[in-house]
Amino acid sequence: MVEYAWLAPVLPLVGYVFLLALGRRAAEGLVAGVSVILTFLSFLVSLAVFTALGAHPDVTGTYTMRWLTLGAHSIDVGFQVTHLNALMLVVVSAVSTLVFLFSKGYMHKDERFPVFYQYLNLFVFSMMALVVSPNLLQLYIFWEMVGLCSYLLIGFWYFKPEAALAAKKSFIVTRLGDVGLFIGIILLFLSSGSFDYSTVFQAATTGHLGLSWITPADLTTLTGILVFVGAAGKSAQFPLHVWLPDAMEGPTPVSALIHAATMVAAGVYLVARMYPLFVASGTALTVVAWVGGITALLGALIALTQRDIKRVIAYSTISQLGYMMMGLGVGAYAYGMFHLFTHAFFKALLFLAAGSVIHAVDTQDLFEMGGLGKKMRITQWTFLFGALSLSGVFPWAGFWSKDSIINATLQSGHMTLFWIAEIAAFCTAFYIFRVYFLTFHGKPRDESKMAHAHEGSWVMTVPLIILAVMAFIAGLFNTGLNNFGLQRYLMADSPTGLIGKVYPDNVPLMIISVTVALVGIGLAALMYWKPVISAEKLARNLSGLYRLSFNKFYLDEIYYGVVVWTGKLIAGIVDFFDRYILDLIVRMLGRLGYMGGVGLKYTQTGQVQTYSVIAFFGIMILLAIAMFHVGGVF
Amino acid sequence: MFGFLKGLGVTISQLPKKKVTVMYPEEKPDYPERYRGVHRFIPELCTVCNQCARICPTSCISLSGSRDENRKLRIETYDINFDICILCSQCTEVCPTEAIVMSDTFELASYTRDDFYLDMHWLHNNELEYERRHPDRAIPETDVQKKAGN
Amino acid sequence: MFQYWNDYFFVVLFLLLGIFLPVAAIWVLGPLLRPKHPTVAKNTPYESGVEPVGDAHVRYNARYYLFALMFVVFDVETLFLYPWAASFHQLGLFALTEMLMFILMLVIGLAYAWRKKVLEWS
Amino acid sequence: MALTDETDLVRTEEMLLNVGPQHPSTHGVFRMVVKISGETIIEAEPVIGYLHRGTEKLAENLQYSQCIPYTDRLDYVSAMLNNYSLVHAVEEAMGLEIPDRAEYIRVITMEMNRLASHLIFFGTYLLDLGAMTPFLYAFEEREKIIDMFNELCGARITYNYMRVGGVKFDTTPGWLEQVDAFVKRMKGEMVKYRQLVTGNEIFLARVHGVGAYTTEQALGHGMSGINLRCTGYNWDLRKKKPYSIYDRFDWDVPLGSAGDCWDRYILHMEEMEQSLRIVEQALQQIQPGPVMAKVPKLIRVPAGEYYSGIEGTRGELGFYIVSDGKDKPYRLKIRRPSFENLQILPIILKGVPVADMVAILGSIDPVMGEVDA
Amino acid sequence: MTGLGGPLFPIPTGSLLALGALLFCIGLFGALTRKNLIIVLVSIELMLNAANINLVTFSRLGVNPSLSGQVFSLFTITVAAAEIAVGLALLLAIFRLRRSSEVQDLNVHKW
Amino acid sequence: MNFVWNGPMIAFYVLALSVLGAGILMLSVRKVVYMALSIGGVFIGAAGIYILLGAEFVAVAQILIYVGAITILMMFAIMLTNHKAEEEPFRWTVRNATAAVGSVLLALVLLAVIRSTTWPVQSANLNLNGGNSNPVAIGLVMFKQYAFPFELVSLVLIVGLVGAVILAQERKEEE
Amino acid sequence: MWTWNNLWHWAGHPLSWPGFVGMLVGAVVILLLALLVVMYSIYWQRKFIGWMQWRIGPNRVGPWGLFQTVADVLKLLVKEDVIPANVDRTLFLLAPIFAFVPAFLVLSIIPFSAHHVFTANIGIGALFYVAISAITIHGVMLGGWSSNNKWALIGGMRSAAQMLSYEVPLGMSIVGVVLMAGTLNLNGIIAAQMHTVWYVIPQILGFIVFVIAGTAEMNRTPFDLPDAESELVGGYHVEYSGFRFAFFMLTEYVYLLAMGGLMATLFFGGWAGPFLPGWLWFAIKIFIFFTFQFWLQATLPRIRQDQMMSFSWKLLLPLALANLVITAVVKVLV
Repeated sequence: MVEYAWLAPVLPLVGYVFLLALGRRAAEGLVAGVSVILTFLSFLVSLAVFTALGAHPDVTGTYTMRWLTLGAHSIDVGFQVTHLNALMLVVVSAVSTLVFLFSKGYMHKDERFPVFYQYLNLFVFSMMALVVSPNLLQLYIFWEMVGLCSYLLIGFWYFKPEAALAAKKSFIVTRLGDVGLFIGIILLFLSSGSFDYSTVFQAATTGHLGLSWITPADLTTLTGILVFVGAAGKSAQFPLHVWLPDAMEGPTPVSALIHAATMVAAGVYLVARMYPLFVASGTALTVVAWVGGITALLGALIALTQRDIKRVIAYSTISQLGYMMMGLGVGAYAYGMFHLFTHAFFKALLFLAAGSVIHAVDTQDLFEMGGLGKKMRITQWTFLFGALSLSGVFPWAGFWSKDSIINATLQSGHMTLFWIAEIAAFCTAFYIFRVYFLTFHGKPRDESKMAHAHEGSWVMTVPLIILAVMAFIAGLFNTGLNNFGLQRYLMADSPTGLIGKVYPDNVPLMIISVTVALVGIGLAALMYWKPVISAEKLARNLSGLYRLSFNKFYLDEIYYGVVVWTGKLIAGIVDFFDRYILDLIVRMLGRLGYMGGVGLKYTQTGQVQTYSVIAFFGIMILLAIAMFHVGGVF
Repeated sequence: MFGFLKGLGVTISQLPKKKVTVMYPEEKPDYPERYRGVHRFIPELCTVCNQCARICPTSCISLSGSRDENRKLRIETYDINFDICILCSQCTEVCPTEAIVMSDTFELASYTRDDFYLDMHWLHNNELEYERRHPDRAIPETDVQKKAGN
Repeated sequence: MFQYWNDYFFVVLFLLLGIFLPVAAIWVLGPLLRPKHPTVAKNTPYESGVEPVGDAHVRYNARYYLFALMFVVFDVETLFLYPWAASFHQLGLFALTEMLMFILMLVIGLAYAWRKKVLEWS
Repeated sequence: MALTDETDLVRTEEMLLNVGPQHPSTHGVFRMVVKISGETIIEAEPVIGYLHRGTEKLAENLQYSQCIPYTDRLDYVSAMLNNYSLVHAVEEAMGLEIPDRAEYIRVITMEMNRLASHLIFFGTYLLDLGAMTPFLYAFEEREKIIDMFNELCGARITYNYMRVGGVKFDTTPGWLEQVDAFVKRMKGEMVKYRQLVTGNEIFLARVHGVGAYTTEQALGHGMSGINLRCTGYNWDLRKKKPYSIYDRFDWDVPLGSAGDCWDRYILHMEEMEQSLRIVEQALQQIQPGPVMAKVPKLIRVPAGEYYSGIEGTRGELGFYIVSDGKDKPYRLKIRRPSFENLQILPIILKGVPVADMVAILGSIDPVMGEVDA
Repeated sequence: MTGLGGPLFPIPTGSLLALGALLFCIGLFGALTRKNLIIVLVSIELMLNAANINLVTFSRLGVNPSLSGQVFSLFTITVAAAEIAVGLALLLAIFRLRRSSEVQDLNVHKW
Repeated sequence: MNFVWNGPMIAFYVLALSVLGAGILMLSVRKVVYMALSIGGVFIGAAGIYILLGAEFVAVAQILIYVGAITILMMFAIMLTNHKAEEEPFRWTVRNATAAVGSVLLALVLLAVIRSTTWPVQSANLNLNGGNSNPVAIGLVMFKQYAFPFELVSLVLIVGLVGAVILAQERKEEE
Repeated sequence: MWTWNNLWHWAGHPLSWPGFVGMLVGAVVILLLALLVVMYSIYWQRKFIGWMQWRIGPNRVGPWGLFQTVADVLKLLVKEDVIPANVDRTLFLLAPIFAFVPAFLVLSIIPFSAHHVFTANIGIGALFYVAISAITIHGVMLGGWSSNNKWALIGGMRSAAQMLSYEVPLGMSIVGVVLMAGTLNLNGIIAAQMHTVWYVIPQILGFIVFVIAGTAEMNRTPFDLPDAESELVGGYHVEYSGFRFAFFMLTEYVYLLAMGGLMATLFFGGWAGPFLPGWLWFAIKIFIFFTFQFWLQATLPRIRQDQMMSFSWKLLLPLALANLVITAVVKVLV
């Protein structure tokens, strides 16, 4: 089965080509139907690969063919199946299938409906191809392609200026990270002579990663950090997280698929994929852990005060990605991926539920909603499941995965990070239930918008229900129930312990975590459900903190000040150089060329046959030379 | 959906049906008494009243007669131009003595138009032929005598 | 190889005979038997009983070109289907997926042509 | 080749095509000059007159009774109706009272003739569309009708049967029984036709939605008969302006809706059944009696202008008599339905494929003898 | 003779290759000198055919006889089909624009 | 090279002559329609050569695609463009002369090369198809060894189809 | 080295003179047989259709009109051969030959009997038929085009478009059979059917496509638009007379024979059958095919050009593909 893994990415590609052929006026049902079916097939393939690997852990493999030979080195293309890849394939295809189905309802009657699905298909293809890439170069290609898809989809409603801006912003910010990644990849290629993961890891772990100007240890650290910069860009880690909240201008299914479940997880996946490199350089791993921790806390703090429902969830995503990074950083490889796995489901669920809400009430402002629970029973319940899972309440999925990470921070001895994680966990529970209560409980604050709110069609509710079920049970894949199946599965990639450790369960910690979450929920309930504590008063009392959080720690402004101003300065200098020095040279060259051209134009009869006669005659002359010089023919 | 199968059934079910082909030159169609074929003419009965020539819509009949010793008009020539005759039978309708009547001869094809000028003899022969073919439809000799006589 | 050549030699015999029959009938036997009295009226092309108007050698329907185009593409497809079909039982599942991809591409082509109204008449 | 010829486009060149007068599907000597681009007709121009005999002019020198054989040759597949139309006009002008039996015989023969004509339509239309068997079946039934007419009035096509004041002959003994037997047989045949043709998918695809026009267009072109009723306009002179004894029978006027070839085809078929109904009832009601009214030997129509139209096989068949009181009409104008019906051809032929041309022309069902008169 | 197991293949390799070479040159000459674009395309087909003859020859009579040559020639035929389809479509488009199917009129690139 | 007169050899020479003859005929007739027809002779002759070489599937493919499809396509193209087109008589312009000299030179060089090379000989009983019939053997090779190029074929075809459709379709604005 | 005997030496493996004579006799026998079958299929067509139309069909020449077609052929032979003015003379003269030769050539591979006595046993029989029969399109198209007649032009173009449109589903429906049998050799296909069941049962979808496409390929009712008599008054052969016309007719009926043989081979087990000798079985199967074609001809009206083209591309081609995929999938599963 494993050798058919290539089908998983190719099926969406087929869908893309097919939709492209169908064009922009194709029927919605056909477009969505084809996409959903193909993605579902892709999901089945992924699942088959996943189970096949589970049954025979040693059948992982790389299937490549020679693409280019560059001197001594060669570049291959193909695909690779490892346990990590298989897990990612399942996550991506499962979430995509559901989002595809959901989008049928959400994008209904959109003018560019088929285009939307084209982009989505292209994205899913790129994402899956990224996952199964056997080497860094191929990964980078698809890395950029998912970035492109993200850009296209954020700017899908390009006629909204915010959307266009957000698309641009996301593109540029992630580009910053990609530059780092690219430099990292090139350094790795230069030093190890190959793009292949195995070769690179081999070199890194044995200390043979060398270049003339840097020691192998330093190079390992440097490349590790550079790769992590790329991962941070894509996974919206501090300080490159600023694009993700703005990306919420895109359609909600896009937010769910790309900016919650899959693409942003690519950064995490990259770190996990390159884990041996990070392990080889302890420093890089620490950087990962700390950046992850800071991001987790920062995201949670900002999310506390946001008014836009999607933005809250977006910051929550940032925060959770921080958790994953932190988990990886403290050496808990399997737990980080486990959290990625559960997070994909409950975050997609939250986004889709939010999308369902937005679809129904046509606003994103939390303070215009309220009381929706009565009208949208399914959405309410599914959102509640997602929220409980996110908060880490026993026994929802989020609990198991988040607790594993917190447990790992504690047991690996990162005490500061442990506290950061716990504070972030408290904030998480608070803000998500703030959203929940503000949206579904209480009195409607804007009657006109609430009046016609109703549940979407089955294409919207069915994905919600499935995801809710997954948000509940996904955590059980890595519990004592199945003897920690997922972590065993993932660790099978490298039995030598090259990819981190696992830690035993810590029941007291679990209780603490759940308590923290429940306190957060309780606080949210007291403030927004049964208003015992006034939120306004609290905000006024802590106005400094509130403003800091509400304005996202002024990071956008800082960015503007630093990055943009510097950029303009450099641009000015370059402009001068270009205009007055380079241009001079270029114009002179141009003049020369022009003179030559005027002279030569008379040879241009415009007739192909004349050209070919000349070319042919030239070849004949070459042939004659070859014969008389090289000889041997006669 | 499969209506044409029904049609196929119809055609195949006609196979054993009795064939309607008439083997023409050997087997002549049986034409009724009223059939309006080429005229036949009984000179004895003609009173040269010219009514037939006058009523003919296409003016294809021309005849001439002379008075015999009994001062009775006798037909001398009687020609019908079958180039233009439309076999409408108006002439037979007006004929007071039924000297001109229609036969069931219908084979008139010829290579030349001259053959279409049929004279009294031809027409009379046609009458004789007709009587030979249809003895039952023959005008009794007595009638002819009687009519010719008055 | 020899039996093979002999079989094709047989085919060639058919070819020769196939050419021989019309040539003999039209160019050898025919002139001996048939009259030849051409007249201007007899040699006028048929045009429902009136004098022909205009030239019959006109540039005809561009539609037909598109059908010929489709034909070429699908003929090539059919060509590749034959060795596949013949060797299928020795190839198994992999060949099936390969051929499905192949057919899928061409079905996409067909769908494209369908949508572009190539398959419509007017 | 140089870049001179501006008209030399790669687009399909337009081609002038003569369809007819010697063409199997033009139902006689009809000619259409069509301009086609590929297989699509851009312009169609009917050319008529190949069968013109000047009937109207000839009639000015003929007594009324002499006109009757000429009417046989107008719509030569339904001569009975032509006969009747003329004698009816004269009778109306003269105010004659017609014996009952004569009227019944007229109705029976007319409806039988209508049946025969529609059978021809059925057969030839299918022949136009490429099926040859229905043609032979239809002609076999028509042959039976014609044989009966032959026995009745002595001719197979040109009956010359009606007379001013009645009919030429009374029925032969047993003739009415023959008709009765035929009607019974014909009902079974209709089922066969339905199975053979009406359900055939290829046939349906050929006629559905082809050559459609609206009621307004039809009225604007003076169309009548089935060609008008196929658009859903209820206009049948037998009902609207009852003549003869049509008000004594119980029958319906079948109507179409889309005005396409299918409607025209199915109306022909349904009208055949209605004709059978009328004949059936007439056979029950007919009583012995005289078949000629008392009419003067030389028929003279009082001076004046008279018009009488009847529902012919193809539409309103009208004779317009201008009389100056003599035994010959001063002017005889014939309203020939086929001629009027044909006028819409250039409009509905525009933009249809060549193959539909014969389908449309066949469904309009013109008879060139009538068009050219 | 018998070292290869049975009699030798009766047609000499050189003759087959010479046929291919001559056909190629005929096609080349046609492609370079003919005026009508269709004929130029046809000449190119001729050259492809010459190549095919060589492919099949080597598939049977090469150093390592194998079916690869035949498979390649099938691919060549496919490519030729695609080429002629697009080429002739181009021709139609050009004809539409410039009312000519002759090569010397296709001189948009002239100075 | 010793010449042995035998059936395949005769067949080969007949076919080769007809191929070259048809090729030269193509270059010498003036009407474009005839040219397109005479190239049919080349195609059929080449198919005969393939049959002689035991490549019957390729031969039939040649007939199916070249004679059955491509020539018809060309006919349609001719009839859609200037179907009365005739070539001008050959003129010795500089370009034509260069082309002629070049072609002849190339032919001479190639013939010389062919003549001077020692070609391997193969048994007449060589079992190229490995016990299968020719199409089966080709199928096995194509779908095992050349699976990827085979998929590319479909891509080439679809690209050709789409491109040709776009190019050849009459556009509405021209009407 | 040259001797006469060498001529038939296939590199040391002699094709003996008796063997050659046998081949020649076989080919000639098939030629005569084809002509005979064509004549009597026309006779049977007229009789059979006549019976269905309450007529008795040909009955004058010979007993039961048995020599009617012979008389017709003789008439065509002595009829003046009119070559209209302004035709493209070369093509006009060549077109009937272009049409006829492939028609006869495809007979060379039809296995009329269990042992290839009269026909060649080549490894690619099924594809050979498809490939060779495509050449006929040239004859028909060029005949129509060169006639300098508008009806002929329309008919020729229609015919070409029709034949090439239906060639694709025809070829694909055969692939289904090849898939089942695993060989392209027609005798091999028959042999494969002897082990299992006639392929008409498992390949019923392919069979339907084959019959429809085959009918269209032969320009027979209801796909007889190219020579649609009531529209195009004969189509591509409107200007042909005498024996040139006869060869177009002959082509049509030889194809009828060949297609019948192919159908019997592919779907009805060819010459295989109990009790009777093989050639008789084959003849019976072909006869049934003929009769079926004539039956269709007597019943159906003609389809319209645009409908016919879309029918092939939009219905038959997907059907044939579906048949193929189903067959392949079933074959993998079973």
